[in-house]
Order: sequence, then C-alpha cells, then structure tokens
Amino acid sequence: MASGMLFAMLLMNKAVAGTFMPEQGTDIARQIDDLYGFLIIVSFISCAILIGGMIYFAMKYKRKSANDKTAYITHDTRLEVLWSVIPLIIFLLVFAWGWIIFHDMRTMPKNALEIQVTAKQWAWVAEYKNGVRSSEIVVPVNKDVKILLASEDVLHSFYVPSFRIKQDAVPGRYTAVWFNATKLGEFYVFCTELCGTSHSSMVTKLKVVSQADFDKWLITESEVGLLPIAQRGAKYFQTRACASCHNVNDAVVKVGPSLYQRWGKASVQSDGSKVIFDENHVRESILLPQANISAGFAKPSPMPSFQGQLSESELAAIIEYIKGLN
Amino acid sequence: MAQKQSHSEGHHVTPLAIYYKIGLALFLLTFLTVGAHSIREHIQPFAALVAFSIAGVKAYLVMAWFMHLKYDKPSNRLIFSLGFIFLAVLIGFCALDIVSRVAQNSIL
Amino acid sequence: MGQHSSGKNYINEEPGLLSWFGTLDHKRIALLYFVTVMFFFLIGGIMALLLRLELFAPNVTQNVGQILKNGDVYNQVLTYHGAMMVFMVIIPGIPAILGNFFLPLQLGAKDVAFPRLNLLSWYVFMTGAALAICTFFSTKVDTGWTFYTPYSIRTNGAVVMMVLAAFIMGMSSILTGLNFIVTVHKLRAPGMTMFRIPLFVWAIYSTAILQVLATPVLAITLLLLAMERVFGIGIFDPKLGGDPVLFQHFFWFYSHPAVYIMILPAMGVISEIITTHAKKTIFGYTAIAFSSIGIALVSFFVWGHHMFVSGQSELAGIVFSFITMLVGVPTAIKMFNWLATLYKGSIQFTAPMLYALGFLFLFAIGGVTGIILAVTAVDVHFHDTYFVVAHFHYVMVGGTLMAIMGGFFHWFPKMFGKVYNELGAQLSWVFIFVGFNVTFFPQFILGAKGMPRRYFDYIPEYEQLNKISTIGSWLITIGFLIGLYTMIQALRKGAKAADNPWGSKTLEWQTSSPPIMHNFDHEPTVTAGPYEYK
Amino acid sequence: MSTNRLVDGVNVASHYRDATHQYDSNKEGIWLFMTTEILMFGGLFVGYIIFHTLYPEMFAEGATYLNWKLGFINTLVLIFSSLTMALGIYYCQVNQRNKATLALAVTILCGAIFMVIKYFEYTHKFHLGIFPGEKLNLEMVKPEHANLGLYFGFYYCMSGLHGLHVLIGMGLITWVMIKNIKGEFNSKYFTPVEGVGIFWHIIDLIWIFLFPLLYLVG
Repeated sequence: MASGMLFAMLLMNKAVAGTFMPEQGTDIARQIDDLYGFLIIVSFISCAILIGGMIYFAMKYKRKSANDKTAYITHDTRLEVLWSVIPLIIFLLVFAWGWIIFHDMRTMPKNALEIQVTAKQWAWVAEYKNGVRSSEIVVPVNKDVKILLASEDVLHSFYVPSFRIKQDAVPGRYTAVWFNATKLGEFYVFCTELCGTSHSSMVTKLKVVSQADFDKWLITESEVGLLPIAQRGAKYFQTRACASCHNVNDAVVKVGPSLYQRWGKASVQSDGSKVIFDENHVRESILLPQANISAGFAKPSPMPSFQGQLSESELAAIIEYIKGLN
Repeated sequence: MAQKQSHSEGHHVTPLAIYYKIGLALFLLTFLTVGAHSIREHIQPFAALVAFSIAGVKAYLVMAWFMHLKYDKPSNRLIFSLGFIFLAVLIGFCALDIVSRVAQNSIL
Repeated sequence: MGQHSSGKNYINEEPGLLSWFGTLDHKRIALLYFVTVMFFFLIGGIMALLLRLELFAPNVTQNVGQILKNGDVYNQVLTYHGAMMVFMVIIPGIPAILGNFFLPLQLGAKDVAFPRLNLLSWYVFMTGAALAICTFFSTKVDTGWTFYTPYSIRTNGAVVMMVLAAFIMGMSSILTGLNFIVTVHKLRAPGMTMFRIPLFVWAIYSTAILQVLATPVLAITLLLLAMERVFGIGIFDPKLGGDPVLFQHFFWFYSHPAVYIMILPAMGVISEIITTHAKKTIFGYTAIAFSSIGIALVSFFVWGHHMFVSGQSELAGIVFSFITMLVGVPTAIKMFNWLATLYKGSIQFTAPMLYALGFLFLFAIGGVTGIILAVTAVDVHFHDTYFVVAHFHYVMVGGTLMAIMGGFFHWFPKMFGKVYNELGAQLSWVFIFVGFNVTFFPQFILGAKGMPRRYFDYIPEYEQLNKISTIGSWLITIGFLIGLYTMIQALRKGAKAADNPWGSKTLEWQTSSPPIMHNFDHEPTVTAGPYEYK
Repeated sequence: MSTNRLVDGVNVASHYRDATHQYDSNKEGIWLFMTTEILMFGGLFVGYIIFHTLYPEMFAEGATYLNWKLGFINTLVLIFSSLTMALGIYYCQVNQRNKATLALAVTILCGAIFMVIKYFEYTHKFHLGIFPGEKLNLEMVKPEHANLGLYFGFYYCMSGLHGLHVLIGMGLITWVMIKNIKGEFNSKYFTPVEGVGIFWHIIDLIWIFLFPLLYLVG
C-alpha cells in the first residue's frame, strides 16, 4: 500500500518535474527538477489537506443558529504528535535530498575548462585561457566547465536559469560555479543581485556549441588582433560593455549619450560650454568620465573610468569605431 | 529603624565595605592585566587568554556587585544573560561561515 | 459591567485634537499608530502600483520605462516600497496598533507598564519615518531595503539618512517590545496566569522578545554602514579587506527574526478570530503558545538561508538549511491546530472570519513554498527570482495584511464603538483575496521560469504573466479602497456597537464599547482560560 | 492615562498595585534595555573578533599605534567612577542625600576626565594622520599593512560609540543628581538612580573588554 503510493508519487513526479521550469540544460538541472517535482507534489497534498479541510469544515460546521452548541475539545496529544512528526520527517527528507545535490553543485570538478568571468556594472566579461575576451560566454557541450567569478565593483550574481545555477560575484575575492551542459543552444545569463541603474540589462547569452565549433571560435576570436582597426573597436565596444550604456544604432538615449552620428559635431556640456566631439574629447571622456559630462546627464556620471584599463591600441580602435558610426 | 525594615521588605542594601573591597579588587586586577601585558613575550600564546580571563573576572565583579545582579531577581539575571547568549549565536554562526569559507578555498 | 454610566469613554474623555498628541493612554496611542501606519501603507501601496504598472510590458527601448523614467527611478521606487512596507507598515502594524490597544485589555490591565515610554515610541517612530520621507525629497535611495554593501557604499543617494531613519524606527520598535514584555510579565489581572493569557498576547509577547533581542544588532549594522559611507571604515568594504558577506550575516541576524516580527502577531490575531467566530475553544492552546515562543527563538538560528548563493560556505548553508526545516514544524503545528479548531465549531461567515480563512488559505501556500525555498539545491535556482517575491508576499501580504484587516474588522466595534457594514467588509475581502492570488500566483511561475527580482525590464517571454500580475494589483487596490470606505462610513454613520457583539470570552469584550479610559470599572478577576466556549 | 497616587510615601502610577510592583516592573524594563545595549555593542565585538582572526598581524600593528598607558589610566578612572556610582546608589538607599550628591558629582567628574584623556588621544592621532578606514593617511603613517585603516575603523567606532555612551551617561547622572538635590529620592524610591547606575556600569563593563582588546592584544 505504502510502496504503491510511493510508486504513484514517483510516476507523478516525472510528470510534474520541470513544470514551468526552463529547459533542462544540464544533468544537475534534471536532478533539481526531480526534487522540485517531489516538493510540488508534497506541497500540493499538504495544501489540499489544509485548504480542503478548512473549506470542508467551514461548510459542514456553518453556524445554524445563534445557540449552536460546539464541541469542547482542548487538545489531542496523539494527533498533535502526528502532525508534528510527519512534517518533520518530510522536511528532513527534502533537506537531505537537497543537501546531496547541493554538495555536487558546490564540489568543483577536476580538469574542468576554466573560464574567468568578471562582473562589472553592467556587463559580464568572459576571459579564456588563450586570452580571448568575450561578452558572451561560449562553452563546449558535454564538458565540465568551471566559471571563476570576480567582481570589479559591487555584488552581482551569475544566474543561468536553464542550468539551475546561481552564484554571487563578490568583490575582493573569487567565487566559483560549475556546470556540464548537455544541450546545444543559447541560454540566458542574468544578474540577480541589485547592482544599480542597468541591473535588468545585465543580461548576456551562454552559447553551448560542439567541441569542434568551440575550438574554431576560440581561434577566430584570438585573431581579433588581425582585424581592421574599426572592427576591432566594435569588438572592444561590446566586451568592454560600452554598448550596455551607449546606443549606436539611433539617437535614443540609454544610460549615457547615444554615439550615433555624433562624430565631429559640437557637443553641449553640462556647464554650458561646447566642445567638438573629436579624438581628444572622446579619449578624455573614456579615461576620465567625470571631466566631461554632456548636458542633461547625471553628475557624477555613473560611467567607470577606463584609465589604465585600455591600451593605446585598444583606445584607438574604439575611437575609430565611433568615427564610423556616422 | 523604620529604614532598616523597609530594606528587608523590598531592596537589598549591600554594605559599604563590600563596595570598597570590590573596587580595590578591580584596581588590582587592572594592574595585573598590565603586568601580564608587560611579560607577554614569555607567556605567548596565552597572553590574550590571560588578558581576557582577567577581564572576565572583572566583568563578573561589576555585574554581580556593582550592578546588584547577585541579589536581583532570577528573571532579571536571565534577561541580562540573554544578551550574551544571543551574542554567542551571532558570533557562532558568523565564525562557522568564515572559518569554513577560509578552509574551503581549496575547492576553487 | 455594561455601559459606563456617564457615557464617557477613552475617545471623548479628553477633548480636543491636541490632547491626542500628549496622551499616555495605550488605546489612544494605538489610534495614533493606526492613522500614521495607514498613511504609510497608502504611500507604500502607491509605490507598489507604480512598480506593477512599469512591469505591465517590457520596456520600449533599453533603460527607458513606460511609467518610470529609467532603471534608477525604478530602483528607487522598489527601495521605498520595500523599506516603507517593512519598517513603517508591517513591523509596527499589528504590535503597535492592535497590540497596543488590546494587550492591556486582554490582560485585564489599566495600561501598558510604561505609558510615557509608549508615547515616546510613537514620537521616535514618527521621527524616523519623517527622516525616511525626507530622503525622498533629497537624493533618493536605490539600494533596496536590504542595503547590501558595497553597492550601498558606492551609490549616490541619501543612504546615510535612510539608514539613520531605519535605526531610529528600530529604536521605537525596541521600546515597544520592551514595554510589552514587562506588561505581560507584571500587569496581568489577578488569576490571569501565563497559561490563561489569550493567544494574541502570547504572539505579541514572542514578537516583543524578537524586537528586543534582534533589533540592536540591526542598529549597530546600520550605524557601521553609515560610518562606512562617511569615513570608509572598511569593515564591509572589500577595498580595505572588509567582507560584504559579513554585512549580510549581520543584516539577516536581525532581518530574519524580523520576518517573524511581521508574521507572529498575525498568527495571534488569527487565533482570536477563529475561536470567537467559530464559538469554539482553541485546539491545543499550549502547543500554539509554545510554538510562538519556539518560532521566536529558533528564528535566530536560520538567517543564513537568505545567503545560500552569497558566497557563504557550503557547511554554513547546510546548517542553516537544516535549522530552517526545524522552524517549519511549529508553523505546521499552528496551521493544523487552527484547522482542528474549526472542527465541530459553529462557524459564522463574518468579515473577520473570512479574512482569517483567507489567511489560512494563503499562508498554507506561503508556508509550503517557504519549505521549497529552504531546500538548498532548489533555492539556488529560486533565490532572488520572482518565486521568492511571490513567497514572501504570500506570507507578508496574504498572511499579515489579511490578519491586519481581519483584526481591524474583528475589533472595530470595540475600538470605536460602531458597527461596520458587513457587506462592504466582505466585498473588500473578495477583492483583496481574489486580487491577491491573481497578482502573486503568476509570480511563482515567473520565478520558476527564471525571472530575477528587482528587474526593471524583462525578456518578452515573461510578458503574459506580468500582465496578469499587474491586473491583479488593481483588484487588490479596489479591495483596500472598499475596506477603507467601509471603515470611514462606519465611523461616520455606524450604529452603536454592543459591548460583546461576537459573544467572545476574552477580557477586552467584557468592558464597554469603546472602553472607558481605565479599561475596566473594576479590576477583573480571572478564573478560567480565555476560550471557554462550553 | 495614568494618574499617580501616593502609596506609603512613594508616587505610584495608577496601573500598579503598590510601590514594589512598580519598582519590579521598572527594574525589569531597565534590564531589558541593558540587554539591547549589550547586543548593540556586541555586534562590534563580533566584527572585531572576526577580523582580528583573519588579520592578526595587522591588528597587532594597529595596537602599537595606541598608547596603552592612557588606556590604563582611563580604565582606572572608569572603575573608580563605577565605584562612586555604586556608592551614590548606596547613599540614596540609606537616605544620606548629601553624600549621594557628592558621589554622583565625583562620578560625573570621572566621566569628564575620561573624555578629556580620550580627547587628547584622538587629537594626537589626528595629528599623526591616523584616521579611520580609507581616510588613514598612508603617506604619513607608512603602515606595514596597507589595510591598517580597517583596524582604526574598529578603533574609532568602538571607542567612539563608547565615548558617546559616556557622554549620555554623564547627562543622565547629572539629571538624577539634580533630582537628588531636590530631594526626590529616599530609601523607598531610588529607581532612576539605580537605572542610571546600571547604565554607567555597563559602560564600565564594555571598557573592561575594550581596553585589552584595543590596546593590549598585539
């Protein structure tokens, strides 16, 4: 009887697991969904008992007259022990089940592909062993991948719903998270720790590709240095997260001014003065954002300083790219 | 005489001599702390332990006699000790995390 | 007993509006809180509506909202919604309004232990609240109500002022709690043993313990945060080797018990309403009383379940998860005891009872999802998503606010001596209950799908559910407006209420409605438990 | 509303049965408040202990910048003031009003001496460029540990909050002293003196731990 019920629950579990959950991109995701499915079923049964019981009693013992006699029951030790112990057993069961999976999630695999992911307001930058930097994270399928997380400014949290993984990036130290993607495709990466203005746009893609495609991608990306200077600039514009605040496709303002068709024109500053939008102005604005604030934008500017973070060649490439936006 | 009676009804009055003795003891213990500090090189690694043990004794003297906890209601003693108990909870769990986090660095 | 011969009561005994601001009477102070807390609830509610309106559809272009100007404004609104609802509405809500009014009455006391301190608490609370509102007109705060470092150190905005405001309101909370503890210990009427006090008093008493023991740690945490911003002392700032995770430990050492500061009093209200309106003795008085104390104490050991993915060690996560499971047990006990109380009762579907039944319904869902979130591996997925948002709104709104509304209607005849319109009250319940589920149930699904909380914008796949949720928020608004209207109408035109319209057995119903200034003509003597419906 | 009445020579609020009832309630309230004080300071101690464990050498370096002799003198001053405070309560309890006033005045004086010494300690440090946290003047101080500011963050927060309590305590003692001069206290009623006394002892208690923690551990 009991085993029959357990069997029925496990069958149901298969059906419930994954309900409303995103696609299962890893084996851990499947395990978590199984546990989640079990929790949903148990929750549903408990709610049915509590809410159903409540509605049943409410209907059955509805007041009929003002002089209704009610039963005088102060307590029932057996019942009370029963409804303390049964929940406790269930709680401990799901606790242990959760612990087993959690332990797997927190134990880093050996020989994993390591990717350094740095979070900053408001972008993710992935760095690979061969020096490739990318704002999107590309990983090979069926391979242990370990993400080493760091933050440049405030707390961020690295969240891939399809992999059921999440880890805060804490400034001042490294944290880590691992996964082994079993499905090809593109998955969302969200930031889930409030980090300011563009918190909700701190979204990127995690691409799972075949090992061959991954190797090819790494090579093409590492050849960025050979690209024409403006195209390199376009790359840096993405990886340095300029794009998360500056629009380049039209004049609509995101967090900072749009750079579309700005080159060579006069630009009004917040103190009323006018400057020409040229190489030196853009250079200064990137290195010392507080020195040049365009009219109508917040002071101090939320833009971080790139002083010491960009090489001359990178800077030149970005400027060349901005020139080409006209 | 009426005075004396009201004491026995309500409030405990500690004799003056005890206050002086406790005050003297506190002074001596402070000197002892400094004395232990001056020979700390010789008693490492127990210097901190010694210093805080002495501080603990001093704290006990202050609480028991100056603050009259020795003669106060047990309920008040319990209330005051709750402060220390929950402080222990705070440090216990924070330390649990921090110790295991530092020890755990290898998993990176 | 019955009507006081002179027709005097606590409302009309001292004339003039000014007399209210210097009053030492606990009932009058309760009404001061009533008016102010309701006002803050209104503002906090408007903020919530703005947030929901903004989320009605994803943004037109990046970082340009449809209602709110941009992400900064959205973050500010969510901060004020959270901070106001937590510090200015739900924490003071039941203890300072209903607790202040009925704790002494239910104990058979003339007042709380320290009436002057009680008034001072209100002034301190108002000072803090005023300061919090000042920040709204200065540079607004956008840290979220949790003030996580280092963002709260780096962001522009009047964080220091806001933090001091929370500090001051915390002080008020401590003083209220202190007052209630001494009142319960010392001012019980003759014969009112600890196991004859009503369960509402047990709940407020447990809450008071939490207020006194947890709030000081919040106080020092907030002070350190203020110092961090002013001097950069570095304790919570990684720049000088400080630890942002330690801030979270300190913060949640208070703020997890604070969750129980918010829900325990609600549980007390529910116990009162259910016994009275089912005319039946409570099932398992001792179990409910001890589970209140149990929840209060164990709630100090579970704060780390807010931090499973914060960078806290695995061991700490496991320990906190385990203890969190234990705190689930007394909560389950309470639920089953209320259910058993309904059994063979004589249930009257009055507005308070509807609110109480609504509480059981929503709290059941809030409770089981709480267990889901306490399971480490599953929480990694749900943490900081809309699943969490839905869960705590089921507990805080579905639980506490339903109980507040139920409590208001239950005690309305006693507090004001007027009868409210039953139809209006029930209608408000229908809208709030239905609207609540329409608003927050879809958020469970959004969370499962992975939508992070505190998002100003979202990917298109979340749009449908967000739309439903926003529409639900309008239904809740209608419900609260009907409730408010019903109360105002009752105050203006309500018929005179009887002393004990529900036939309740607790002491507050044994005096006149509204009570006289000194609560009782003669100090009551208690010979039996509070729920002897034989 | 509470109207007071005179019971057995003591002003008793109407919601209390008698003077003892009122005294016990007040006393319990006072103790509850002191518990919150312990927990508030305790938060700082917990932070200190954790960071001391993480960076023992840095904290040892920090302590060398403090003058333990001044801390020592201050400890003696505070202990003495605690004694006089206890005496103040005692003299109230035995109806010796003038002696009580004297004891309280000495207590206030000790508090003032403590604050003056603290003032010299602080200004001397400011002079040397020792400020809390990132305000620490690295060029002037040239510390071995670049994060030494963290230690001074703790130093200033802990001793500062303690100093603030000393000032508040002095204010409260002045208040009860004035009440005492007016003759409001006697062997039956001295709750405010006792409450303020407990508060003052808490200040002493905290300093007893702060002294070795800040000045000696190294």
